[in-house]
Order: sequence, then C-alpha cells, then structure tokens
Amino acid sequence: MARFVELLTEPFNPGQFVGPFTNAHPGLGGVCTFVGEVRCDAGVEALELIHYERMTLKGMQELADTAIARFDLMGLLVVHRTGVMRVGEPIVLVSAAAKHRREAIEAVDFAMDHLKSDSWFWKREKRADGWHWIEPRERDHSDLARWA
Amino acid sequence: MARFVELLTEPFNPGQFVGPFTNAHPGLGGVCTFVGEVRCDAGVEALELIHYERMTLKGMQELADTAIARFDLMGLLVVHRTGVMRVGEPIVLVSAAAKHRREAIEAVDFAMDHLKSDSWFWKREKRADGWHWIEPRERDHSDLARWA
Amino acid sequence: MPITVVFLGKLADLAGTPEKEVEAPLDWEGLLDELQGPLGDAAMADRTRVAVNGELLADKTALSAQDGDEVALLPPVSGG
Amino acid sequence: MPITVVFLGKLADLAGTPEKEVEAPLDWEGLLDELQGPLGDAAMADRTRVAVNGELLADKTALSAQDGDEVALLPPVSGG
Repeated sequence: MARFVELLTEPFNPGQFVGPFTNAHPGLGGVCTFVGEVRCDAGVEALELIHYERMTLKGMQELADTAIARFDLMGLLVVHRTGVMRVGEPIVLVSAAAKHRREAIEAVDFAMDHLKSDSWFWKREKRADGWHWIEPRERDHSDLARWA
Repeated sequence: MARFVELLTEPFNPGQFVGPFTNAHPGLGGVCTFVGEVRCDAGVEALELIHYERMTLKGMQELADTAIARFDLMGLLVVHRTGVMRVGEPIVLVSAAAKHRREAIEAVDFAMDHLKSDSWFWKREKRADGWHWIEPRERDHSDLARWA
Repeated sequence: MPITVVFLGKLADLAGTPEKEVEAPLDWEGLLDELQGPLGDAAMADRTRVAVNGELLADKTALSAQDGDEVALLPPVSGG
Repeated sequence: MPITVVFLGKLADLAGTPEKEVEAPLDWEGLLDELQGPLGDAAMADRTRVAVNGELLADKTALSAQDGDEVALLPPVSGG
C-alpha cells in the first residue's frame, strides 16, 4: 500500500505523477484517475485556493487513509494545488490503484466528493470587478451524503 | 464533442492517448480516466482477447455514443486491446472529459461496465496446463443492472 | 458464392476452426445440420446469438442467409 | 507569548488581515470582544468552526487558549 498526498503551490503536470504511481503498483487490475482543472466559466479570470497549512494537509492525509480503508486499494495518490490558478491549470489529481475496477472508480468518486466539500480549502474567483468568494453549494452536501 | 474509439493489436501507453485527449478539450472541468491492466493472478501467464472485427468496433462506437448522450460530456476516449497480452499490459483505457466531475466519473463507470460485459470480446487465460476460456460472471450482470 | 460461418470464442475451439464455408442458402435447420455434437448444442444454447453480416438476429431460428453472407455464432462474452 | 488568531477565507477580508495577536488567556467571550461588526457575526455563525493548534473544537464556546496557542476561525469551505 502506498499513500501519496501532496499540496503544491506551483502548476503541475498530472502525467508526471500518474506514470510513476501506476508503475509503483505492478500486478494491479486497474487505475482510476480524476484530474480537475480550472473551468472556463464566463467572466472568470483566475481562481485562488486558500488553505490552512496545519490543517489542510493533515485532513487530506486522513481522507486518504479513510478511502484506503473503505475501498480495497493498492495505492492512492492525492495532489492538490493552492494559490492563484488560471483557466486550464490542474487543481486536483486523485488516482486510485486496485485489483478491481469498481473499487478504483468508487475510491476516486469518494475522495473527490470529500476533497471538494469536506476539506479545508477556501476559493475565490477573480472577475472584472474583483475577487469573489465561492460559497458552499447544495449539490456538495447531497454528493457527500451518498457515502454516509 | 470528440469521440475517439480504437481497437489496438499492439501494446500501448495510456499517457500517449490521455495527454492529447485532455489538451483537445480546453475549458473542461475535469477528466476521469480508467486504465485496466492484465492483473497478476496466480498461475496466469497470459491473457488473449478475441474480437469479431465487424461487430466489436461498431459496438464500442455505439457504446461511446450512448455514454456521450447520457452524460453531459465534452469528449470520450475508448481504447481497447485485442490479441495476446502479458501481466501488466494495459487492456483498456476510457477517458471522459466534462464540465463537471460527477458526469466524467459516472461516464467512465458506465462505459467500463458495458465494455466488460456487453461488448463483443471473448477472453481466455493461459495457465500451465493450457488456455482456458473465461465465462461471464454474475457480478457483471449486477454491475450492468445499475444503469437500466 | 458460398456462405461463411464464423465461430467466435470457445465455439472456434469446438469447431476446430475459426470459420467454414457452406452452401447457400442457409436457414437455422441447415446450420444445425452443419454443426456436430457439442458445437450444435452450444449453437442452440439460449445465450448464443447469431449475426448475419454483422447484424444480430433477434430470433436466430429465423436465419435466412444467402450467397456471400457471413453468419457469425456468438457465445456469451467473457466477464470482467 | 501572545495568542495568534488566524482568519481563513473571507474572514481574512472581514478582519482586514490574515492574522492578529491577542493577549493570553483567551476564551470565547474574549475572542468575540476582539472581533468587530460583521467579523463577530461571522464568528458566531453556526457553520464557522474554531480550531486551536490545528485541532477542531467540538464546541467553540468552550475555547480556552493559552500563551503561544494558535486559534483559527474557519468559515464553511467552498463548494466544488
């Protein structure tokens, strides 16, 4: 079992993480990977993610441990950006390696739901008239409730 | 919308497909990718996938169209190997690009369930005593029934 | 032109060949006459499908193949 | 050593600073005394959590921070 959890302040290339992660698990059945990027929304010039150093990384590590225990994983990779990002830059990468595909896919789904709405990140968007904080969404709560 | 569906007879590197596929969809919100490899099962020396040229590719294309229509995708990539494969070689790659993560993840889950049990592939495993055909599994039917 | 009968998956093992040619025309009874022993049993199994020129038949017993057609016998696909 | 109060997300905007130092000891009433107007309202909101040295308080009104502690005010995290 390998758990890789990283918070990055600079742009990253998902392939540089997924390749070595996959190769580190010979004999696996499947790897599911999700990469979230800064979406091209009308009027959004940039996105900033604020984190709280001493809680954010620890929370991600605990989430990874929970996912590993819940799904039968061979390995889990979680990489998250912080700071200011432009449209098209990767924000988050989750990759799960497992013997069977359903476990890998479900672990990624689980980890993404929790990273998005149950991790210590605060986001704001830059528009023509300045920065705007992004509030929690109702959809996030219903997504999370699926795993209760 | 871009739909890429390929049947390959030689080993492939998933990154060579996923990179260009992701880059072909600027402005996306997320990309979910699943790569299935020949699993390391005790006693299995090789796996062979047999397909029926005139029906297998057409079936994959129809599956891709169904997934694109059902989930709100920006693009879908489906690559499948045929022929004899060794442990660790990629068998299948599905990558879905969407504005929102849940659609991308669910489209991959949907496509994999259908590729695995509702596509024209026949598999056999080589063991010390020769080749053995792989029969349908009960789990495959319950996986498929989720989408009915 | 004869009709080509294609055997997929383990049916090719049972037939001892991936395909064979038979005289046209060919209906379901005629096809079964061409298939001996376990191969005939496998062809009759509910989950074995028949396609003509790549199109699945809803009812394989309605087979009606002509000169140059390709008839495929498709056993259940393998699991994941 | 003073106590450091850290403001996360939009609370840093309301505070006009990402953190400030206050005299120890500090309880919930003492913290609210330090927070003016909308910032105090935001601190009292149900969904705003408080952590001391990185550990969430189950009940923020039980705050009891000592010399050198770091008290964080955490508004609801942003959606996906």
